[in-house]
Amino acid sequence: MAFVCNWCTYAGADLAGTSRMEYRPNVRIIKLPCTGRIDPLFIIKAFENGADGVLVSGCHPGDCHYTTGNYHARRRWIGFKNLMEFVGIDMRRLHFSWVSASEAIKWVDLINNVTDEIKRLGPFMEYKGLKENRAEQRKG
Amino acid sequence: MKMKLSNEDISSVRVRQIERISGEDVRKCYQCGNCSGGCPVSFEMEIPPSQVVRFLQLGRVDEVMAANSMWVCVGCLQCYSRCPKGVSVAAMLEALRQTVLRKGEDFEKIKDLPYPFLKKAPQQALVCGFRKFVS
Amino acid sequence: MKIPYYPGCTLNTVAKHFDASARDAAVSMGFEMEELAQWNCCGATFPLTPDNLIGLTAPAKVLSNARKAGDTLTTLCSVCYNVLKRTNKVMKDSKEKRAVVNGFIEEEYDGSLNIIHYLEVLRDRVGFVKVKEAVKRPLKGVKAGCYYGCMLLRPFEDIGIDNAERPTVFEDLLRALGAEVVDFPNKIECCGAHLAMNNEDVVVRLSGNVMTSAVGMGAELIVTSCPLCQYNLEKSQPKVSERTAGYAGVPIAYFTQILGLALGQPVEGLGFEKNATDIMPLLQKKGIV
Amino acid sequence: MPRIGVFVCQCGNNIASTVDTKKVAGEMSKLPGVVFTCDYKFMCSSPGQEMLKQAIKENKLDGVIVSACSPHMHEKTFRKASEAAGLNPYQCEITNIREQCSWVHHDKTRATGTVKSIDLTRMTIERLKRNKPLKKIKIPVRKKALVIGGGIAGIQAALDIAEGGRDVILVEKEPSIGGNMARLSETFPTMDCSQCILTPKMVEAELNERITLYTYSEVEKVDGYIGNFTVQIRRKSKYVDEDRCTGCGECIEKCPFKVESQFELNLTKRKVIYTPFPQSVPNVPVIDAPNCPKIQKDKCGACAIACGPKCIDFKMQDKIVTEEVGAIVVATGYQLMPNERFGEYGYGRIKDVISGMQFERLASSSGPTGGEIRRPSDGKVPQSVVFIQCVGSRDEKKGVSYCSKVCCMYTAKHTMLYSHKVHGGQAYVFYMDIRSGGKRYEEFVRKAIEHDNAMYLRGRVSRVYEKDGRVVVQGADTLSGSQVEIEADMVVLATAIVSREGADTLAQRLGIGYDKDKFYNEYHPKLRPVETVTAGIFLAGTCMGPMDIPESVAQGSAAASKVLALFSADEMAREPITSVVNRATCNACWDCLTACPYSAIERESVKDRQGNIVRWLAKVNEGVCQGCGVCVAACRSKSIDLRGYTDEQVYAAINAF
Ligand SMILES: Cc1cc2nc3c(=O)[nH]c(=O)nc-3n(C[C@H](O)[C@H](O)[C@H](O)COP(=O)(O)OP(=O)(O)OC[C@H]3O[C@@H](n4cnc5c(N)ncnc54)[C@H](O)[C@@H]3O)c2cc1C
Ligand SMILES: Cc1cc2nc3c(=O)[nH]c(=O)nc-3n(C[C@H](O)[C@H](O)[C@H](O)COP(=O)(O)OP(=O)(O)OC[C@H]3O[C@@H](n4cnc5c(N)ncnc54)[C@H](O)[C@@H]3O)c2cc1C
Ligand code: SF4
Ligand code: SF4
Ligand code: SF4
Ligand code: SF4
Ligand code: SF4
Ligand code: SF4
Ligand code: SF4
Ligand code: SF4
Repeated sequence: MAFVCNWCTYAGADLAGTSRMEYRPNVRIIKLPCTGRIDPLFIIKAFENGADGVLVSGCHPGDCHYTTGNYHARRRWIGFKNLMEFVGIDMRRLHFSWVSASEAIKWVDLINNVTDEIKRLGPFMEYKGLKENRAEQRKG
Repeated sequence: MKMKLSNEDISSVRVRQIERISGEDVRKCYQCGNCSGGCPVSFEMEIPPSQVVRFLQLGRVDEVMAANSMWVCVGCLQCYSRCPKGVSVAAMLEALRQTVLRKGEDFEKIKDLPYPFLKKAPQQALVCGFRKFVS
Repeated sequence: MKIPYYPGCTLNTVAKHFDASARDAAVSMGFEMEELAQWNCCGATFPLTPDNLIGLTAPAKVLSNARKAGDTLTTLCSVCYNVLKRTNKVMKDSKEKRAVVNGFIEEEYDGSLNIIHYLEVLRDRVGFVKVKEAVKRPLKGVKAGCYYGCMLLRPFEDIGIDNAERPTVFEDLLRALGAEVVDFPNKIECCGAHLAMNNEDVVVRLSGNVMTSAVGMGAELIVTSCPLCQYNLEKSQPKVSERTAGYAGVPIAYFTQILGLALGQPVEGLGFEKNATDIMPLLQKKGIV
Repeated sequence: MPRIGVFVCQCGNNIASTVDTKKVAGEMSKLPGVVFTCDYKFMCSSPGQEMLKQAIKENKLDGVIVSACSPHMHEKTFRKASEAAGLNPYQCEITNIREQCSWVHHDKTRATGTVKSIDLTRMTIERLKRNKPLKKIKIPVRKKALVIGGGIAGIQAALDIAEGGRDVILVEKEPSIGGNMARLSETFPTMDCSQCILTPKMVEAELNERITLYTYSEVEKVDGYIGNFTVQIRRKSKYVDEDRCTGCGECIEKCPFKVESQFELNLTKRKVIYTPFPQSVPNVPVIDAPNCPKIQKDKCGACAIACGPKCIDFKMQDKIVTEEVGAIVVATGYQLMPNERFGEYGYGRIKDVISGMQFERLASSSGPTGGEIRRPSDGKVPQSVVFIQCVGSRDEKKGVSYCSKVCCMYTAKHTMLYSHKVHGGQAYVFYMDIRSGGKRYEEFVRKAIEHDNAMYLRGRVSRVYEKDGRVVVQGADTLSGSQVEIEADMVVLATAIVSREGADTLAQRLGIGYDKDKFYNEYHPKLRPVETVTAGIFLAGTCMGPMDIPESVAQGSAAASKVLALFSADEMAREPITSVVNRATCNACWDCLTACPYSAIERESVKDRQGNIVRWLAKVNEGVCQGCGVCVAACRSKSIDLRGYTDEQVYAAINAF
């Protein structure tokens, strides 16, 4: 699952489309106004819902449509990475990148590389169960 | 003079070696000529400092190896001090010297040096000179 | 005040009078140059080959010894100053290089020394105002050209003793000693350096430019801070006189000799006789001795 | 139960070739809440849109999904169509199955594309179910503009806005408007005299009744947002009553003290009470307080005695005025890099080494030499002049990395002026490259070389020194490969153009971006070159980077047209993507407030009936909020949410994954 910002990465992915580039089909994009909007819980939720990997991508530092939103995002990740490790998420499943509106090639490479790496790691089981477990618990 | 340039020249491994020894990147130089303008021994050089870099950019190491430039450079760092791109031609010339000296080829034979000089010259001139000219 | 001091090999041999006059002047200014108990040659040139660190071992050895004697190290010769200061910077800034060099010299030196030139001691620790107060024999009427050469100033990022293009430290000192200073274009240009070994022609030309440009601006005396500059200028003197119409030579002296002179030390002890150019006629003419 | 319609587009073959649109539509119809599905060849075509409208009406749809191309393409189209059919436009969402599916997954069996399209559409449906109808935000627009900086760019902007029938306040920090152009002699490429073309414009700006001039003034504080800015301006004390002063100049005449003139770049002196130059607008003198003995120690006062209308007041204080404006144009211009930084060129030490701007003053008929080229040291007419280009420009080490863009041209101009004024004089130019892109610019440079005999040498100068009353220039001519030495009478440095000191402070006050060199950032360098990311604030001229007069003027006009477009409506509509605070749960930790890059969050107090403050709350100013959502992620109590991208919506999409 990929969380991308509307202005840079989403447009970059569009450009990959208009340029008819091909990349691995495993990604599902969720568009947000800015990477600064991304709540760490989104990512945990994504894993719970069966994502094997999560990608977060926005404008390059300094290029943010909202001036400094991506700086906020970046600052947040520092603390956030620790949290992820703490809750047992393999950091190789979580990728952060900057893709600008003109970097279709970077987007394609990114998706391919991330997909391949996650394929190598295999499906992410630890979290997938969580949701069902919880549902069962509730029932039981 | 006519040069025939090829891809091999441009990506010459010998230039990469000079870059590795000197720690400089020849592409950074934009040929402004400031180094040649300020070098105190430019008048004596067969190829002035900025053109040394130019030949290296073109991958023409033979041309600069054949010239006296590296041996007359006094290491005064005026070129580096004023280069707007922060390039040190001094370091590149040092690297060129080193490619010779590291092969064990001396530019100067200690035994040929005149005795009065050896006796009177400041030690630093001797030590420095040996490092520049003797393998 | 005692300050750890590294003389370097030239000051221990052909430039003994540079060393001696500096020590004596220090005493009259109220501090003492304390020679390192153990030292070796610094290598006389800062190696410009970052791929090979062997050239850094000699100066690093000096630094690591000096660190045991204190947190400051003073030098006098411009070249030693340049080599030690730049090596120190490498040892301080680059973790990898530091590890390699320390491995070679079997020491654990971290670049924490403060390398200062004798001129900086006078300027920053003693203060030129104090120097001025201590003057007993002002150099009234002497027009001096201050010759910096290369190694005292460049590269600015590593040395930073003064503005690399418009230095004033030397002039400020000479002014404090009562001299008149003349600015001349070649004061930061090279004298020919180690080409003394095999290219006299170039040395004569470069040193000649330094001297004629100073004299052209009215200098009656050139003051130096480096034994190699001193040597090249003096050695070239006859040839330059021969080649330059209207040029009759100019006395060259170490700044410490001039300092000692102004501080009122006995003229005989200043080692002027060891210089190849004779300063005495000038001093007599100006009524200083 | 929601009533959702799903429209899958084939885009001719663009989508249909790798996505089975029928199947996508079919799968969707199985989802709860989906009451209508179809697939169609071209959804964006008129029949496609008609079909959409029809379906909304017939099926009483309360939500619409169009699975088609990127929302950046046609979101607007479909939202408009939905609105026309009576649906809230924000109940229409787009799934991107073209740029994200069919165009990037070329699987001809249509398996991958179809599966992915189904997933994406399902995620959008779940998200849509949590959508709330939103209304565009309407903001009233105050139809008065503020222009900061009275150089040529600012003057042009102010004149054009006034011409368009709107009021303008022009704030200039110096005693006169005119900026750098007022200093120039003649101007490339047409060589008209700068004062001759500038003065009429300055006077026009003064006389135009729609323009209020605040000279000797600076903007201190800016609050508000597009259409509604509140600006505080400090009007520095001139010690002269502007309204009563007749501009007779008696005071200047009688003032006994002189100091270096900044306007003349220290080439000459001016009085302590002064106008920067004779054509100053307004023609009202100011007292240079730090240098006036009357103000400092109550000695003198000659000017007050001389002044007929008695308008000099030594006790005058600075005033702060507050203005309400709807748009701001920033045109604060440039300054030159201090040449002293280049010790090797001797500027400041060698009198006859001057800057290009000083040369402009020497060549100007209103300058200190009356337009004769005379060197500063001894007033002699120089027989050879060396011009050095790129001083500080393109110099990563001691200067700036960029090219200053105008100096190649003005140096060529200088050589022409020089050759016209000093017959038999020789101009030498050291250059690295000649940058003369522009209409008739290359021809202009060639004329300097071929007609006016300037000697161009390709290379940089290493150093400049004095010798026997002349200036020796030592450099290189890289074309011949030689070291060059020229004994000249004067040296002119084409100094780098840099941003104004304090440009960053002003930018922070305005909330606009600037680059590493402190030039202001345009919204988009190609497509929105005079806008900033902050709505309602526009840029013009050299505050954005080096440029010449034609470009500065074009930008002044462009900014003005943007302002006029903004002012053409009484209200503005904005996308309703803004944050809202949950007043029940906000615990006033102000995490959102510090996080918001636009300072859109305010502190709101809640009072009880007695008027005592009982608690504090965060409040989003919808006019300012740009909808980035940074605050939402910052809030730890989940008390703030972003309309259109609520947590609920995002989680719904994730859950549908
Ligand atoms: C030596 C030289 C020669 C040139 N010759 C030519 C030529 O021949 N032809 C040509 O086309 N171009 C020429 N130019 C370029 C020309 O000068 C500029 O393009 C032009 O002046 C830019 O105008 P501006 O309004 O953007 O900036 P400026 O002229 O710098 O005006 C900015 C104004 O804003 C004011 N200001 C700054 N900050 C504030 C603040 N915070 N608050 C209020 N006011 C503020 C300033 O006081 C100034 O009045 C030359 C430039 C130089 C350096
Ligand atoms: C090889 C190349 C690469 C370039 N790369 C870049 C770049 O990377 N970045 C950049 O900023 N710029 C680039 N440019 C410049 C850029 O192309 C132009 O600046 C820009 O396209 C100009 O747009 P325009 O609208 O002025 O003119 P045009 O693009 O020429 O548009 C004029 C339009 O008017 C129509 N037209 C003409 N006459 C009539 C008529 N009588 N009646 C009705 N219609 C008419 C034409 O059909 C045309 O559609 C490049 C240019 C070239 C040649
Ligand atoms: S000064 Fe630097 S950039 Fe200029 S030619 Fe020499 S090496 Fe190249
Ligand atoms: S270091 Fe060598 S090349 Fe550089 S200026 Fe000095 S002599 Fe010339
Ligand atoms: S709506 Fe988009 S996908 Fe459909 S036909 Fe139009 S351009 Fe193509
Ligand atoms: S009071 Fe000040 S401004 Fe007036 S005349 Fe005296 S010095 Fe000049
Ligand atoms: S004398 Fe008075 S009226 Fe005349 S210019 Fe001066 S201040 Fe204005
Ligand atoms: S415009 Fe010309 S002189 Fe100015 S910085 Fe660019 S290249 Fe150099
Ligand atoms: S959405 Fe962005 S602009 Fe709006 S209040 Fe939140 S942080 Fe500020
Ligand atoms: S971060 Fe949340 S709780 Fe804190 S002030 Fe903002 S809305 Fe209120």
